[in-house]
Amino acid sequence: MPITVKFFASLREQIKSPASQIDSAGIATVADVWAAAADIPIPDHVLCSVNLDHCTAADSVKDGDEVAFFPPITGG
Amino acid sequence: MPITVKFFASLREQIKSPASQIDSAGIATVADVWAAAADIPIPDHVLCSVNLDHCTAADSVKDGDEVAFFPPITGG
Amino acid sequence: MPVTVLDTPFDPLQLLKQHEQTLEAGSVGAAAHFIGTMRNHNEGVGVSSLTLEHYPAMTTKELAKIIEDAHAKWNLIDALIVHRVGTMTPGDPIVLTAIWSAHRADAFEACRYLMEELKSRAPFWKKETLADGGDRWVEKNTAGYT
Amino acid sequence: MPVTVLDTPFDPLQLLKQHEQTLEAGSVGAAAHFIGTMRNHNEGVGVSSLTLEHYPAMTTKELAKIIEDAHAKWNLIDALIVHRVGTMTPGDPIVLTAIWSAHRADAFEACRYLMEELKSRAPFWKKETLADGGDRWVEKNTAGYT
Repeated sequence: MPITVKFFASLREQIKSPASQIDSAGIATVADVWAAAADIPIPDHVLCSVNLDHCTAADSVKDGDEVAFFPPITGG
Repeated sequence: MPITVKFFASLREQIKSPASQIDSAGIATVADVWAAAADIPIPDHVLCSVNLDHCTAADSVKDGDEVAFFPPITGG
Repeated sequence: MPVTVLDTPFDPLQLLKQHEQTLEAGSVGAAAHFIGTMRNHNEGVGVSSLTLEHYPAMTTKELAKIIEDAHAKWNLIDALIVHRVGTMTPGDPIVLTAIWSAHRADAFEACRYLMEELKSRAPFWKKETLADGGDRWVEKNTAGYT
Repeated sequence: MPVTVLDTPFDPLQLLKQHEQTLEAGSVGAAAHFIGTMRNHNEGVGVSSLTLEHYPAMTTKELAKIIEDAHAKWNLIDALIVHRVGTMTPGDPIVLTAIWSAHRADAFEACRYLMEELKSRAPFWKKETLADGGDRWVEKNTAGYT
Protein backbone atom coordinates (compact mmCIF):
# COMPACT_ATOMS: atom_id res chain seq x y z
CA MET A 1 0.00 0.00 0.00
CA PRO A 2 1.25 3.53 -0.70
CA ILE A 3 1.54 6.31 1.88
CA THR A 4 -0.96 9.14 1.40
CA VAL A 5 0.54 12.66 1.69
CA LYS A 6 -1.28 15.96 2.17
CA PHE A 7 -0.06 19.56 2.25
CA PHE A 8 -2.25 22.38 3.54
CA ALA A 9 -2.63 26.16 3.30
CA SER A 10 0.48 28.24 2.49
CA LEU A 11 2.61 25.09 2.40
CA ARG A 12 0.54 23.64 -0.43
CA GLU A 13 1.12 26.82 -2.44
CA GLN A 14 4.90 26.76 -1.83
CA ILE A 15 5.43 23.28 -3.25
CA LYS A 16 5.29 23.18 -7.02
CA SER A 17 4.26 19.57 -7.67
CA PRO A 18 3.47 17.81 -4.40
CA ALA A 19 3.00 14.03 -4.51
CA SER A 20 -0.30 12.86 -3.05
CA GLN A 21 0.93 9.28 -2.73
CA ILE A 22 4.41 7.82 -2.33
CA ASP A 23 5.72 4.29 -2.23
CA SER A 24 6.61 3.19 1.30
CA ALA A 25 9.86 1.50 0.18
CA GLY A 26 12.76 3.15 2.01
CA ILE A 27 10.46 5.38 4.09
CA ALA A 28 10.99 5.19 7.85
CA THR A 29 10.00 8.59 9.26
CA VAL A 30 7.80 11.60 8.61
CA ALA A 31 10.93 13.48 7.48
CA ASP A 32 11.49 10.78 4.83
CA VAL A 33 7.93 11.33 3.59
CA TRP A 34 8.62 15.05 3.17
CA ALA A 35 11.83 14.37 1.24
CA ALA A 36 10.05 11.97 -1.12
CA ALA A 37 6.93 14.08 -1.69
CA ALA A 38 8.10 17.72 -1.71
CA ASP A 39 10.47 19.55 -4.01
CA ILE A 40 11.81 21.96 -1.36
CA PRO A 41 13.58 21.44 1.97
CA ILE A 42 11.24 21.22 4.98
CA PRO A 43 10.66 24.80 6.26
CA ASP A 44 11.00 25.77 9.92
CA HIS A 45 7.84 25.57 12.04
CA VAL A 46 6.10 23.06 9.77
CA LEU A 47 3.61 20.92 11.68
CA CYS A 48 2.77 17.36 10.76
CA SER A 49 0.38 14.55 11.53
CA VAL A 50 0.24 10.80 11.01
CA ASN A 51 -3.24 9.30 10.72
CA LEU A 52 -4.82 12.56 12.02
CA ASP A 53 -2.67 12.79 15.17
CA HIS A 54 -0.09 15.53 15.68
CA CYS A 55 3.45 14.17 15.37
CA THR A 56 7.09 15.22 14.95
CA ALA A 57 9.29 14.82 11.86
CA ALA A 58 11.18 11.99 13.60
CA ASP A 59 8.05 9.87 14.16
CA SER A 60 7.89 6.61 12.23
CA VAL A 61 5.62 5.93 9.29
CA LYS A 62 4.38 2.67 7.85
CA ASP A 63 2.57 1.36 4.77
CA GLY A 64 -0.93 2.77 4.36
CA ASP A 65 -0.47 5.74 6.70
CA GLU A 66 -1.82 9.21 5.94
CA VAL A 67 0.83 11.87 6.55
CA ALA A 68 0.00 15.59 6.47
CA PHE A 69 2.16 18.73 6.58
CA PHE A 70 0.83 22.16 7.46
CA PRO A 71 1.85 25.63 8.66
CA PRO A 72 1.14 26.93 12.17
CA ILE A 73 -2.56 26.79 13.00
CA THR A 74 -4.52 30.03 12.73
CA GLY A 75 -8.16 29.04 13.32
CA GLY A 76 -10.60 30.27 15.95
CA MET B 1 -31.28 66.45 59.30
CA PRO B 2 -31.52 62.90 60.59
CA ILE B 3 -29.31 60.00 59.45
CA THR B 4 -31.17 57.37 57.43
CA VAL B 5 -30.41 53.76 58.45
CA LYS B 6 -31.12 50.57 56.50
CA PHE B 7 -30.68 46.89 57.38
CA PHE B 8 -30.84 44.18 54.73
CA ALA B 9 -31.50 40.46 54.37
CA SER B 10 -30.78 38.19 57.39
CA LEU B 11 -29.60 41.19 59.40
CA ARG B 12 -32.98 42.89 59.09
CA GLU B 13 -34.65 39.76 60.46
CA GLN B 14 -32.24 39.54 63.42
CA ILE B 15 -32.96 43.03 64.72
CA LYS B 16 -36.29 43.30 66.50
CA SER B 17 -37.10 46.98 66.07
CA PRO B 18 -34.55 48.66 63.82
CA ALA B 19 -34.63 52.45 63.61
CA SER B 20 -34.92 53.80 60.08
CA GLN B 21 -33.80 57.25 61.11
CA ILE B 22 -31.64 58.48 63.97
CA ASP B 23 -30.67 61.91 65.20
CA SER B 24 -27.12 62.82 64.27
CA ALA B 25 -26.35 64.34 67.67
CA GLY B 26 -23.45 62.42 69.23
CA ILE B 27 -22.93 60.26 66.10
CA ALA B 28 -19.39 60.27 64.69
CA THR B 29 -18.89 56.90 63.00
CA VAL B 30 -20.74 54.06 61.29
CA ALA B 31 -20.30 52.02 64.49
CA ASP B 32 -22.13 54.77 66.41
CA VAL B 33 -25.01 54.51 63.93
CA TRP B 34 -25.29 50.79 64.60
CA ALA B 35 -25.31 51.31 68.36
CA ALA B 36 -28.06 53.91 68.09
CA ALA B 37 -30.25 52.04 65.60
CA ALA B 38 -29.92 48.34 66.48
CA ASP B 39 -30.86 46.45 69.63
CA ILE B 40 -28.07 43.86 69.37
CA PRO B 41 -24.26 44.11 69.23
CA ILE B 42 -22.81 44.37 65.73
CA PRO B 43 -22.24 40.80 64.45
CA ASP B 44 -18.97 39.66 62.87
CA HIS B 45 -18.69 39.99 59.11
CA VAL B 46 -21.35 42.70 58.81
CA LEU B 47 -20.79 44.93 55.80
CA CYS B 48 -21.76 48.58 55.65
CA SER B 49 -22.09 51.51 53.32
CA VAL B 50 -22.35 55.28 53.60
CA ASN B 51 -24.23 57.01 50.78
CA LEU B 52 -24.11 53.84 48.64
CA ASP B 53 -20.33 53.33 48.93
CA HIS B 54 -18.79 50.40 50.78
CA CYS B 55 -17.22 51.54 54.07
CA THR B 56 -15.85 50.27 57.39
CA ALA B 57 -17.40 50.62 60.83
CA ALA B 58 -14.76 53.24 61.71
CA ASP B 59 -15.69 55.55 58.84
CA SER B 60 -17.23 58.87 59.77
CA VAL B 61 -20.86 59.84 59.29
CA LYS B 62 -22.51 63.23 59.09
CA ASP B 63 -25.96 64.76 59.10
CA GLY B 64 -28.15 63.61 56.20
CA ASP B 65 -26.09 60.51 55.33
CA GLU B 66 -27.67 57.20 54.43
CA VAL B 67 -26.00 54.34 56.29
CA ALA B 68 -26.72 50.69 55.49
CA PHE B 69 -25.77 47.41 57.16
CA PHE B 70 -25.91 44.04 55.44
CA PRO B 71 -24.61 40.45 55.59
CA PRO B 72 -21.99 39.08 53.15
CA ILE B 73 -23.10 39.44 49.54
CA THR B 74 -24.55 36.36 47.86
CA GLY B 75 -25.77 37.56 44.45
CA GLY B 76 -24.83 36.42 40.99
CA MET C 1 -28.06 50.82 29.41
CA PRO C 2 -25.11 48.59 30.34
CA VAL C 3 -26.71 47.74 33.73
CA THR C 4 -30.22 46.36 34.18
CA VAL C 5 -31.91 44.96 37.31
CA LEU C 6 -35.18 43.13 36.61
CA ASP C 7 -37.90 41.76 38.89
CA THR C 8 -39.40 39.58 36.16
CA PRO C 9 -37.94 36.60 34.20
CA PHE C 10 -35.59 37.46 31.34
CA ASP C 11 -34.18 35.66 28.32
CA PRO C 12 -30.39 36.17 28.22
CA LEU C 13 -29.96 35.06 24.60
CA GLN C 14 -32.72 37.42 23.49
CA LEU C 15 -31.12 40.34 25.36
CA LEU C 16 -27.73 39.51 23.85
CA LYS C 17 -29.25 39.48 20.38
CA GLN C 18 -30.86 42.88 20.97
CA HIS C 19 -27.65 44.32 22.37
CA GLU C 20 -25.52 43.05 19.48
CA GLN C 21 -27.65 45.04 17.09
CA THR C 22 -26.39 48.24 18.73
CA LEU C 23 -22.73 47.37 18.00
CA GLU C 24 -20.77 48.20 14.86
CA ALA C 25 -20.48 45.00 12.81
CA GLY C 26 -16.91 44.28 11.76
CA SER C 27 -15.28 45.94 14.78
CA VAL C 28 -16.09 43.17 17.26
CA GLY C 29 -13.77 40.16 17.09
CA ALA C 30 -14.69 38.51 20.37
CA ALA C 31 -17.70 38.14 22.65
CA ALA C 32 -17.76 36.37 26.00
CA HIS C 33 -20.97 35.72 27.91
CA PHE C 34 -21.72 34.27 31.32
CA ILE C 35 -25.18 33.22 32.42
CA GLY C 36 -25.96 32.12 35.97
CA THR C 37 -29.20 30.16 36.39
CA MET C 38 -31.10 28.90 39.41
CA ARG C 39 -30.47 25.24 40.20
CA ASN C 40 -33.01 22.92 41.83
CA HIS C 41 -30.53 21.97 44.56
CA ASN C 42 -27.75 23.59 46.58
CA GLU C 43 -25.31 22.05 49.04
CA GLY C 44 -27.10 18.71 48.83
CA VAL C 45 -30.61 20.03 49.54
CA GLY C 46 -33.52 20.44 47.11
CA VAL C 47 -34.47 24.09 46.52
CA SER C 48 -37.92 24.98 45.19
CA SER C 49 -37.60 28.75 44.89
CA LEU C 50 -35.12 31.56 45.41
CA THR C 51 -35.75 35.14 46.46
CA LEU C 52 -33.15 37.76 45.70
CA GLU C 53 -33.20 40.89 47.83
CA HIS C 54 -31.05 43.89 46.96
CA TYR C 55 -30.29 47.49 47.88
CA PRO C 56 -31.56 49.14 44.70
CA ALA C 57 -29.75 52.47 44.63
CA MET C 58 -26.45 50.92 45.68
CA THR C 59 -26.81 47.97 43.31
CA THR C 60 -27.14 50.19 40.27
CA LYS C 61 -24.27 52.39 41.37
CA GLU C 62 -21.97 49.46 42.17
CA LEU C 63 -22.68 47.57 38.94
CA ALA C 64 -22.02 50.70 36.90
CA LYS C 65 -18.71 51.13 38.75
CA ILE C 66 -17.74 47.52 38.01
CA ILE C 67 -18.30 48.12 34.31
CA GLU C 68 -16.32 51.37 34.49
CA ASP C 69 -13.47 49.52 36.23
CA ALA C 70 -13.52 46.80 33.55
CA HIS C 71 -13.22 49.41 30.80
CA ALA C 72 -10.21 50.88 32.62
CA LYS C 73 -8.49 47.48 32.93
CA TRP C 74 -9.11 46.01 29.46
CA ASN C 75 -9.62 47.19 25.91
CA LEU C 76 -13.37 46.70 25.52
CA ILE C 77 -15.96 47.69 22.96
CA ASP C 78 -18.96 47.15 25.23
CA ALA C 79 -20.10 45.47 28.44
CA LEU C 80 -23.45 44.38 29.81
CA ILE C 81 -24.73 43.24 33.21
CA VAL C 82 -28.30 42.05 33.78
CA HIS C 83 -29.40 40.79 37.22
CA ARG C 84 -32.72 39.35 38.35
CA VAL C 85 -34.28 40.17 41.74
CA GLY C 86 -37.43 38.95 43.50
CA THR C 87 -38.69 35.37 43.58
CA MET C 88 -37.70 32.85 40.92
CA THR C 89 -37.89 29.11 40.27
CA PRO C 90 -35.29 26.52 39.12
CA GLY C 91 -34.06 27.10 35.57
CA ASP C 92 -34.63 30.87 35.74
CA PRO C 93 -31.66 33.00 34.68
CA ILE C 94 -30.27 35.01 37.63
CA VAL C 95 -27.44 36.95 36.04
CA LEU C 96 -25.93 37.73 32.66
CA THR C 97 -22.56 39.35 32.07
CA ALA C 98 -21.23 39.98 28.57
CA ILE C 99 -18.22 41.62 26.96
CA TRP C 100 -17.55 42.59 23.36
CA SER C 101 -13.97 43.38 22.33
CA ALA C 102 -11.52 43.17 19.43
CA HIS C 103 -9.48 40.31 20.93
CA ARG C 104 -10.39 37.25 22.96
CA ALA C 105 -8.19 37.71 26.04
CA ASP C 106 -9.96 40.98 26.88
CA ALA C 107 -13.38 39.37 26.45
CA PHE C 108 -12.62 36.29 28.58
CA GLU C 109 -10.87 38.17 31.37
CA ALA C 110 -13.28 41.08 31.60
CA CYS C 111 -16.36 38.83 31.50
CA ARG C 112 -15.03 36.86 34.45
CA TYR C 113 -14.07 40.06 36.24
CA LEU C 114 -17.64 41.37 35.97
CA MET C 115 -18.97 38.20 37.62
CA GLU C 116 -16.38 37.98 40.38
CA GLU C 117 -16.69 41.66 41.27
CA LEU C 118 -20.48 41.46 41.17
CA LYS C 119 -20.35 38.51 43.58
CA SER C 120 -18.21 40.40 46.06
CA ARG C 121 -19.33 44.04 45.67
CA ALA C 122 -22.94 44.28 44.43
CA PRO C 123 -25.49 44.19 47.29
CA PHE C 124 -27.66 41.17 46.49
CA TRP C 125 -28.73 38.48 48.97
CA LYS C 126 -30.28 35.08 48.27
CA LYS C 127 -32.90 33.33 50.38
CA GLU C 128 -33.77 29.77 49.40
CA THR C 129 -37.12 28.10 49.93
CA LEU C 130 -36.28 24.42 50.38
CA ALA C 131 -38.11 21.41 48.98
CA ASP C 132 -39.17 20.51 52.56
CA GLY C 133 -40.92 23.90 52.96
CA GLY C 134 -38.30 25.59 55.16
CA ASP C 135 -36.20 28.53 54.10
CA ARG C 136 -32.64 29.75 54.64
CA TRP C 137 -30.48 32.70 53.75
CA VAL C 138 -27.47 31.79 51.63
CA GLU C 139 -24.65 33.00 53.88
CA LYS C 140 -21.64 31.76 51.98
CA ASN C 141 -19.70 34.44 50.27
CA THR C 142 -17.50 33.64 47.31
CA ALA C 143 -13.94 34.70 46.69
CA GLY C 144 -13.24 37.74 44.52
CA TYR C 145 -11.34 37.78 41.26
CA THR C 146 -7.63 37.22 41.68
CA MET D 1 -23.24 16.63 18.34
CA PRO D 2 -20.81 18.59 20.51
CA VAL D 3 -18.61 19.41 17.48
CA THR D 4 -19.88 21.01 14.26
CA VAL D 5 -17.90 22.40 11.31
CA LEU D 6 -19.99 24.45 8.90
CA ASP D 7 -19.28 25.91 5.47
CA THR D 8 -22.26 28.30 5.62
CA PRO D 9 -23.00 31.24 7.97
CA PHE D 10 -24.37 30.35 11.40
CA ASP D 11 -26.18 32.17 14.20
CA PRO D 12 -24.41 31.41 17.50
CA LEU D 13 -27.26 32.62 19.72
CA GLN D 14 -29.76 30.49 17.80
CA LEU D 15 -27.54 27.41 18.14
CA LEU D 16 -27.11 28.08 21.85
CA LYS D 17 -30.86 28.33 22.27
CA GLN D 18 -31.39 25.02 20.46
CA HIS D 19 -28.68 23.32 22.47
CA GLU D 20 -30.03 24.56 25.81
CA GLN D 21 -33.29 22.81 25.10
CA THR D 22 -31.46 19.47 25.24
CA LEU D 23 -30.22 20.11 28.81
CA GLU D 24 -32.02 19.27 32.03
CA ALA D 25 -33.44 22.52 33.43
CA GLY D 26 -32.51 23.04 37.08
CA SER D 27 -29.20 21.15 36.90
CA VAL D 28 -27.27 23.89 35.08
CA GLY D 29 -26.06 26.73 37.28
CA ALA D 30 -23.56 28.31 34.91
CA ALA D 31 -23.07 28.79 31.19
CA ALA D 32 -20.07 30.43 29.53
CA HIS D 33 -19.96 31.23 25.82
CA PHE D 34 -17.31 32.58 23.54
CA ILE D 35 -17.99 33.83 20.02
CA GLY D 36 -15.23 34.83 17.62
CA THR D 37 -16.34 36.98 14.70
CA MET D 38 -14.59 38.24 11.60
CA ARG D 39 -13.33 41.83 11.89
CA ASN D 40 -13.04 44.25 8.97
CA HIS D 41 -9.38 44.91 9.78
CA ASN D 42 -6.36 43.01 11.10
CA GLU D 43 -2.91 44.29 12.04
CA GLY D 44 -3.76 47.74 10.73
CA VAL D 45 -4.99 46.64 7.29
CA GLY D 46 -8.56 46.54 5.98
CA VAL D 47 -9.79 43.00 5.31
CA SER D 48 -12.71 42.39 2.94
CA SER D 49 -13.06 38.61 3.22
CA LEU D 50 -11.57 35.64 5.00
CA THR D 51 -11.23 32.06 3.78
CA LEU D 52 -10.77 29.29 6.31
CA GLU D 53 -9.17 26.11 5.08
CA HIS D 54 -9.05 23.01 7.25
CA TYR D 55 -8.13 19.31 7.32
CA PRO D 56 -11.63 17.90 7.74
CA ALA D 57 -11.01 14.45 9.22
CA MET D 58 -8.35 15.73 11.61
CA THR D 59 -10.39 18.81 12.59
CA THR D 60 -13.34 16.73 13.74
CA LYS D 61 -11.12 14.29 15.61
CA GLU D 62 -9.07 17.03 17.30
CA LEU D 63 -12.10 19.10 18.36
CA ALA D 64 -13.74 15.99 19.83
CA LYS D 65 -10.53 15.27 21.78
CA ILE D 66 -10.43 18.84 23.10
CA ILE D 67 -13.96 18.42 24.46
CA GLU D 68 -13.05 15.05 25.96
CA ASP D 69 -10.00 16.63 27.62
CA ALA D 70 -12.14 19.46 29.03
CA HIS D 71 -14.57 16.93 30.56
CA ALA D 72 -11.59 15.19 32.20
CA LYS D 73 -10.24 18.46 33.67
CA TRP D 74 -13.45 20.11 34.92
CA ASN D 75 -16.85 19.09 36.20
CA LEU D 76 -19.02 19.85 33.17
CA ILE D 77 -22.59 19.13 32.16
CA ASP D 78 -22.07 19.79 28.46
CA ALA D 79 -19.75 21.43 25.93
CA LEU D 80 -20.16 22.68 22.39
CA ILE D 81 -17.78 23.78 19.63
CA VAL D 82 -18.97 25.18 16.30
CA HIS D 83 -16.46 26.38 13.68
CA ARG D 84 -17.03 27.98 10.30
CA VAL D 85 -14.92 27.14 7.23
CA GLY D 86 -14.87 28.49 3.66
CA THR D 87 -15.19 32.14 2.68
CA MET D 88 -16.83 34.69 4.96
CA THR D 89 -17.22 38.47 5.28
CA PRO D 90 -16.76 40.92 8.19
CA GLY D 91 -19.27 40.41 11.00
CA ASP D 92 -19.65 36.69 10.29
CA PRO D 93 -19.24 34.39 13.30
CA ILE D 94 -16.14 32.18 12.94
CA VAL D 95 -16.24 30.12 16.12
CA LEU D 96 -18.48 29.37 19.08
CA THR D 97 -17.42 27.56 22.24
CA ALA D 98 -19.83 26.96 25.09
CA ILE D 99 -19.84 25.19 28.45
CA TRP D 100 -22.69 24.33 30.80
CA SER D 101 -21.84 23.33 34.38
CA ALA D 102 -23.13 23.47 37.94
CA HIS D 103 -20.63 26.13 39.08
CA ARG D 104 -19.11 29.17 37.41
CA ALA D 105 -15.39 28.44 37.75
CA ASP D 106 -15.76 25.26 35.67
CA ALA D 107 -17.71 27.12 32.99
CA PHE D 108 -15.28 30.05 32.70
CA GLU D 109 -12.13 27.95 32.75
CA ALA D 110 -13.33 25.20 30.43
CA CYS D 111 -14.78 27.68 27.91
CA ARG D 112 -11.44 29.42 27.65
CA TYR D 113 -9.63 26.10 27.47
CA LEU D 114 -11.74 25.05 24.47
CA MET D 115 -10.75 28.23 22.62
CA GLU D 116 -7.05 28.16 23.49
CA GLU D 117 -6.68 24.49 22.61
CA LEU D 118 -8.65 24.95 19.40
CA LYS D 119 -6.29 27.79 18.42
CA SER D 120 -3.22 25.65 18.95
CA ARG D 121 -4.36 22.12 18.03
CA ALA D 122 -7.24 22.18 15.52
CA PRO D 123 -6.01 22.31 11.89
CA PHE D 124 -7.59 25.50 10.53
CA TRP D 125 -5.80 28.16 8.47
CA LYS D 126 -6.95 31.67 7.63
CA LYS D 127 -6.30 33.50 4.37
CA GLU D 128 -7.34 37.15 4.23
CA THR D 129 -8.43 39.04 1.13
CA LEU D 130 -7.38 42.62 1.79
CA ALA D 131 -9.28 45.80 1.01
CA ASP D 132 -6.66 46.64 -1.66
CA GLY D 133 -7.41 43.35 -3.48
CA GLY D 134 -4.34 41.39 -2.41
CA ASP D 135 -4.39 38.37 -0.16
CA ARG D 136 -2.23 36.89 2.59
CA TRP D 137 -2.13 33.83 4.79
CA VAL D 138 -2.41 34.63 8.49
CA GLU D 139 0.86 33.16 9.75
CA LYS D 140 0.79 34.24 13.37
CA ASN D 141 0.10 31.49 15.79
CA THR D 142 -1.34 32.26 19.20
CA ALA D 143 -0.17 30.99 22.57
CA GLY D 144 -1.90 28.00 24.13
CA TYR D 145 -3.78 27.95 27.40
CA THR D 146 -1.56 28.27 30.44
